[in-house]
Amino acid sequence: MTVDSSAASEPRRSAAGKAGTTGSKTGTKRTTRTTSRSTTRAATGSGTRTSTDPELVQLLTPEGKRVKNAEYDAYVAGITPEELRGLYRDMVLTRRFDAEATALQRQGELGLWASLLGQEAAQIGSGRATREDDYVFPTYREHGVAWCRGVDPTNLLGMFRGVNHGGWDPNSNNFHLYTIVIGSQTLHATGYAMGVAKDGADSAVIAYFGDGASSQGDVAESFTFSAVYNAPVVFFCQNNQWAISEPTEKQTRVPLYQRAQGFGFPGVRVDGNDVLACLAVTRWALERARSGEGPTLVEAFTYRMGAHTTSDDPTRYRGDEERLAWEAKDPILRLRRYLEASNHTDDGFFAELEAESEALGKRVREAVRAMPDPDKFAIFENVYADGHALVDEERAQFAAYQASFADVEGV
Amino acid sequence: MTVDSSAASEPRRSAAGKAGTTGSKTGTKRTTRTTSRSTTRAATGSGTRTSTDPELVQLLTPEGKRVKNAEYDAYVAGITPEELRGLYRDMVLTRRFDAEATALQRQGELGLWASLLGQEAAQIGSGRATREDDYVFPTYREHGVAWCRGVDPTNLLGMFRGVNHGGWDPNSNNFHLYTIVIGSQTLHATGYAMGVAKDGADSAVIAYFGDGASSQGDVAESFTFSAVYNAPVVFFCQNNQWAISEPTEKQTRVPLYQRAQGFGFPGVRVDGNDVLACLAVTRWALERARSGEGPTLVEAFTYRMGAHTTSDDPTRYRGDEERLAWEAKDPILRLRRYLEASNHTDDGFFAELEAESEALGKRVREAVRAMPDPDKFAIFENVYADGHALVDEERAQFAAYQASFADVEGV
Amino acid sequence: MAAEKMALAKAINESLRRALDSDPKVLVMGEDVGKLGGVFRVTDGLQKDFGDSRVIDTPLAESGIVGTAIGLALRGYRPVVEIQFDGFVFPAYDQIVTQLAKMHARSLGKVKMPVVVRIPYGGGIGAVEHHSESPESLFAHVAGLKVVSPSNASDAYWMMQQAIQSDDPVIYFEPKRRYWDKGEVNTEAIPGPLHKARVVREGTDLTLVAYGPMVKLCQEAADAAAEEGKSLEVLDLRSVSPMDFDSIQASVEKTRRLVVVHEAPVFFGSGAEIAARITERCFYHLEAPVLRVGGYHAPYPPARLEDEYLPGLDRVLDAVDRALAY
Amino acid sequence: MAAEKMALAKAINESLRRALDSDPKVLVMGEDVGKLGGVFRVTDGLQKDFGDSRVIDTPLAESGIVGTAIGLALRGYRPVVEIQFDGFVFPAYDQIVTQLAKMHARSLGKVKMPVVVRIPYGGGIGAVEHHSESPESLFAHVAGLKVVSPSNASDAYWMMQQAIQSDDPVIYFEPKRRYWDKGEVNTEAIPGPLHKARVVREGTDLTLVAYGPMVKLCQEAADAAAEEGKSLEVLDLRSVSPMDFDSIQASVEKTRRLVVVHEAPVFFGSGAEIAARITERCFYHLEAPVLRVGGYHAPYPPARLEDEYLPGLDRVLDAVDRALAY
Ligand SMILES: Cc1ncc(C[n+]2csc(CCOP(=O)(O)OP(=O)(O)O)c2C)c(N)n1
Ligand SMILES: Cc1ncc(C[n+]2csc(CCOP(=O)(O)OP(=O)(O)O)c2C)c(N)n1
Ligand SMILES: [Mg+2]
Ligand SMILES: [Mg+2]
Repeated sequence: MTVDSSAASEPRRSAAGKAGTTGSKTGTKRTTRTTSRSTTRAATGSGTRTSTDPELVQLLTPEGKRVKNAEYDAYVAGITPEELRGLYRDMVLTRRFDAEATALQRQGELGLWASLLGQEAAQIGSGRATREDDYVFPTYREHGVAWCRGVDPTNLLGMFRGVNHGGWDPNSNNFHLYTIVIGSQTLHATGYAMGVAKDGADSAVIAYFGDGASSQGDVAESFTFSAVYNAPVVFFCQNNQWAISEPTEKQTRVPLYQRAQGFGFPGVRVDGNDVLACLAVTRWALERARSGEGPTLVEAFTYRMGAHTTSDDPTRYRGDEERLAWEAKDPILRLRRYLEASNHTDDGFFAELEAESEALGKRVREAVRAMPDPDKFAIFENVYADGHALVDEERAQFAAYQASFADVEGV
Repeated sequence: MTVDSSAASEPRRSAAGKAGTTGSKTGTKRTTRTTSRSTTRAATGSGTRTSTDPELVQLLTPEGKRVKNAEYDAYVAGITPEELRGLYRDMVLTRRFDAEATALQRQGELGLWASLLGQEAAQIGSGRATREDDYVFPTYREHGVAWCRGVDPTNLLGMFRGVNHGGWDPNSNNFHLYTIVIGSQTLHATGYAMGVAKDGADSAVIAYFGDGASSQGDVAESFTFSAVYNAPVVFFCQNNQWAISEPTEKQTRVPLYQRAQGFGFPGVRVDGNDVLACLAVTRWALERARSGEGPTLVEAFTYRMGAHTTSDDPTRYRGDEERLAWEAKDPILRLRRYLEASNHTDDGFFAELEAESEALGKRVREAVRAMPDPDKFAIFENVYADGHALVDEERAQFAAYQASFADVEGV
Repeated sequence: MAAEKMALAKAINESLRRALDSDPKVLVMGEDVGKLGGVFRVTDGLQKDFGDSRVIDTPLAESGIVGTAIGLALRGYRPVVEIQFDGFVFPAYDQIVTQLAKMHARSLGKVKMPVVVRIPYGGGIGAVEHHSESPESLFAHVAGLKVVSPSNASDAYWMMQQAIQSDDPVIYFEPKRRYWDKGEVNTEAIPGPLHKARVVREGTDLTLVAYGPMVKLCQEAADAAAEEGKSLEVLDLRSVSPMDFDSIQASVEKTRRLVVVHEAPVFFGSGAEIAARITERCFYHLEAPVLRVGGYHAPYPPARLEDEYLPGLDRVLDAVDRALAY
Repeated sequence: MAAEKMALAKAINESLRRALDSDPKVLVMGEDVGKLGGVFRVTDGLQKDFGDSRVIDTPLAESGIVGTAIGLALRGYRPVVEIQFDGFVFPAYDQIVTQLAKMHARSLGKVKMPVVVRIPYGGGIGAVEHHSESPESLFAHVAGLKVVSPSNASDAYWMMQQAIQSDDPVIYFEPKRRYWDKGEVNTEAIPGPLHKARVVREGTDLTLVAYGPMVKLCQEAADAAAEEGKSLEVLDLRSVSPMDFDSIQASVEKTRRLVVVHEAPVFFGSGAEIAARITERCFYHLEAPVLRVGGYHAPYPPARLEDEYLPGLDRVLDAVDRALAY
């Protein structure tokens, strides 16, 4: 039994292939619809958020009932039970990995961890929509997307352990390094997408960011550049309701997906706890990018179930009720209910997954504990690609200084 | 006969007073309308600008015919012939001042000049909509707005002559210094407006910026802040079709006024060469701000008739036809036709204005030529409000160094 | 309760509280400064007591935070803005150096910019990237800004009071790894002017100059050196711009040797300016070149390497020995 | 046509043309660089010849320009971006110091950032605010960036070739007031490595160090001093990061006196780093402290005052006299 993420990559490719064959021009109509209601809101002039959420794309209800959606059903029409089980497995293993990392932080093995708990559907659904040649620009919380891209999860832990600032080769899996400074990567994604277009390739690019990030000037500039150059990029905003202690109302007074329209491309809100809907909507958006229709904004409406990071104490700024309400919409439970009701699974599947889960946890634990501290001289490595006289000088001084201790110890 | 701008300030106050009494809630409906059509455009996914302009608010046709507008007529309903003549006078004198400054640059009296030629209606219309207690944040081209605010036009010339970086007290006329770095002032305006709201005042703030500036992250952030805090600010974008050599398509693929909606406040496009429409729409927007309805974006659709600045050579990037087409929509000619058709003027008015114009030109010429170079020690003045030891030290060294020449000369 | 022992972070909290209390124009703004009380709890309880129109959770946009603070200052407010971590100040850098720093001069003195920018800075807390930088040079080079950094609770309290009272923009660098260090704070007696250095410890053989987090290290180094019979004078600079060169000069004229210690990279760091100026002022007094101990010309490394990157006791003592060997 | 006399701006234009021609991955991006050919005509004719997908007029957003250039570099392109004037680089500062500079190290060398950021800089052209600044210190302090500035047409040509070929981000400061100065450019012979200083004029009594626009001034100063019988050596640094300290040291060991000249403010400027390091390296050789001539700690003044603010012949000679008087 394999417990690395590459085992999960099969459904991704085949599914994406199918999506590519379905129509892609339906977006035009939808945007019109979703934004027309926003207009009313926008024009009220009120700074407060109303409690009713605007319509979002949902294919699975919280109870696990499959609901029809005329516009997006096509994007998951051919999905097989095996693929559905694959999505379930991805979410379960991702959550398990995440829990393990949180535990490792508590044990002092990691300095920090940013949990994705609650956001599995948004990440697995969108991640599985990507094609191998697509390029992903994550924030610092996209462990589920990394999983879909085949990045070994233990690689994600290096920066949180403090042994590096990013432990994987972005080009091996077309999964860029985590970006901590909020919003910056949306411009990198846009530039990358401009390059894709220049190359005449039909790959797409997807940039992840948060509700908080939506306020950064860089994100707006990436909207402008991508629209002006019609770059094949999908902006995937996980609105998990919180930016550390700040609720989304501190960033915007209208639903975030509406932001796109004023830049000249469509925005859509999807139920971020519905993995099927996330898969469908992201496939649609990526398809638009591929076929030359330019950027799209997808707002995945979800919830950060845990703390912002292990350093955070959410009890200081939010109540339990909110969390409880969202627990009822749990992404994993929802798909499980659907799978069970559809008889797509049996007890063996769940038992095997549980074992796989345990094995993954164990592998992660062992890998982290075995992760060595970097060599001291790593400080001076890779500062430049072509070298720099001062770095050489300082490295030499450092070596001499280190050697002076060796001398002392040698005495 | 006075030739300073304060003489023109009377119509402003009285007119604004009237506007304040008309209804202010009509904006909601309009935005809905203007943005719903934008949606269609936005969703086409095309990166190219269509040649048909979206509907804009117009009260005077290029031929000077007054056309009805159900939503905005109310804002200029009570306007008197005298006030109309005032607007005309403002535009003529502003254009004259501007031409004089351009000439002075050619003569070497100024290092640079940024001409407003063609944008008189946008500036006078919006400027005259402001109330004395409102606060204005200009770019570097708002000579017409400065005029409306009562800033002595000769004060504007200091920075273009190179004797200072801003020659007026912003608080004397609630007219901030020119801001050269594109877009920055929109945040200052937003912060100022947040302060107005905190103070419980019913003043409003207006921030000017260009079509090019709309791409800057700071402008987007000012939209976010103003929306979230519901700040009483009007964003007045003069879309003069060009950002130096770049046409507006290089900044956006949909009309700029639509940008606002995604941030949760209304945007409207007004004929920027129609002074009456600019007055009405800006009054409406300022009224919204005053009455707690938050920010508004006004896009004044106009044209930069001249070069970007005296350093620029527009023949390198645009043809004459475009200019000729816009000349037919000249803001001054348009109002003159209307005034004449309405019998609001006689030959005496024009003759007197011509004389006033001449006198203004003369005064500006003389003032500039008499403008002394700053004292050398001005370098060290006002770097800090509370002083700084290093500045004191360098000033003293500079003084000693200067004195050493005096010694030599003294010998 | 004139004098009380409190942690450095708490001293800043108390100082902000006092400012909010005594001047209705003082505002506190930033990400998570309100309900959460800041990720380091420096603004803990302030929103509860002064309301959310005085203690303001802002959108997540640093340029917007500083840009709107400028506008609020133009309206007569005195905003104290927080940048959550050192590495996140750069989105606001344009507004700080182009607008905040220059507005007073641009207006020929007509408008004032009483804005304090609080930046928790420096390393030593085992954090991830962008959470441990020391960018003070990048602000000190810019005319129009004042740059200060307290090293202890009392200074943290009083320098904040003075920064808020200043009509100039002050970049207030908080030594985050010292947030929990306790010290006596006398809330009634102003210790002295904001930009004056303080002799922390007298000595005769060599002067150690530092500010912020490195002052404590230099004190420890002086202790260690004393055991070897070397008498080090320790100067807490407190202010990076303006810099109290007179006090450094006075010390160096006595000790004739100078070592500067800061976390920021040495190349184009504060040590360069100090070395250049003090060498000019004390050319005939110096028995050794001014030596600098600081970060390397490399991005701040991952946490497991920061002890190698940061100046530590041994590196300071090594520089002391080298200076004394001349 | 191996060697040809051309203006410095034209030399950059030719160099960009050659790069665009020889490497399809090279792009030119910026505001007005396309149809207009740049406000200084440095990119004149390039869009016409290489098309608007190679020579790209961008939206007016500096952070976006650098941020998308980073993305293009990740895709394998080699963007040369223009910042229209020195004072407008700050909106891009975050992307430059936080992303562009650090991406190579962050990825443990897996991705390269071959991006050139062209910045016309410095004063002396009678411009309005923000058009005359010299912010090189603010980039040199940041590890991961290389910072260069040519002083003449030949260097402008070749250093641009080398900057584009470099796999590291290079901040390429163009001395805008020298754009129209003509010089011989041999397009076939590389004069030497990008980061090596060049002795412009040999001398024995004192070394003048400069780069970019101030090299010419230092040559004039050396001429004037020669008439008074003083022999000055003039060194063109060419590169601010890395800095060729070896060449400075070699010169100072000979002349024993050093004056550094730059337009940027002295406080925390290049001169500080040079003074600190050379004093350390040449402590027993120096007969006088390293003196610095540069801008004052004040915003760049209005044009009518810039001659007082900028280092001029007299101020350089005054410093030379002071150094020689020790
Ligand atoms: C420019 C910048 N400012 C501040 C921070 C500190 N910070 C880290 S995460 C975060 C909140 C981000 O919220 P959001 O974008 O909603 O993403 P989420 O953490 O909810 O996934 C903040 C303020 C940062 N990383 N970068
Ligand atoms: C941040 C910044 N980048 C570049 C410039 C150089 N610049 C001055 S004006 C201008 C064009 C501005 O166009 P727009 O906003 O449309 O205003 P307009 O000049 O047309 O009134 C540019 C690029 C600048 N002043 N600031
Ligand atoms: Mg969030
Ligand atoms: Mg324009």
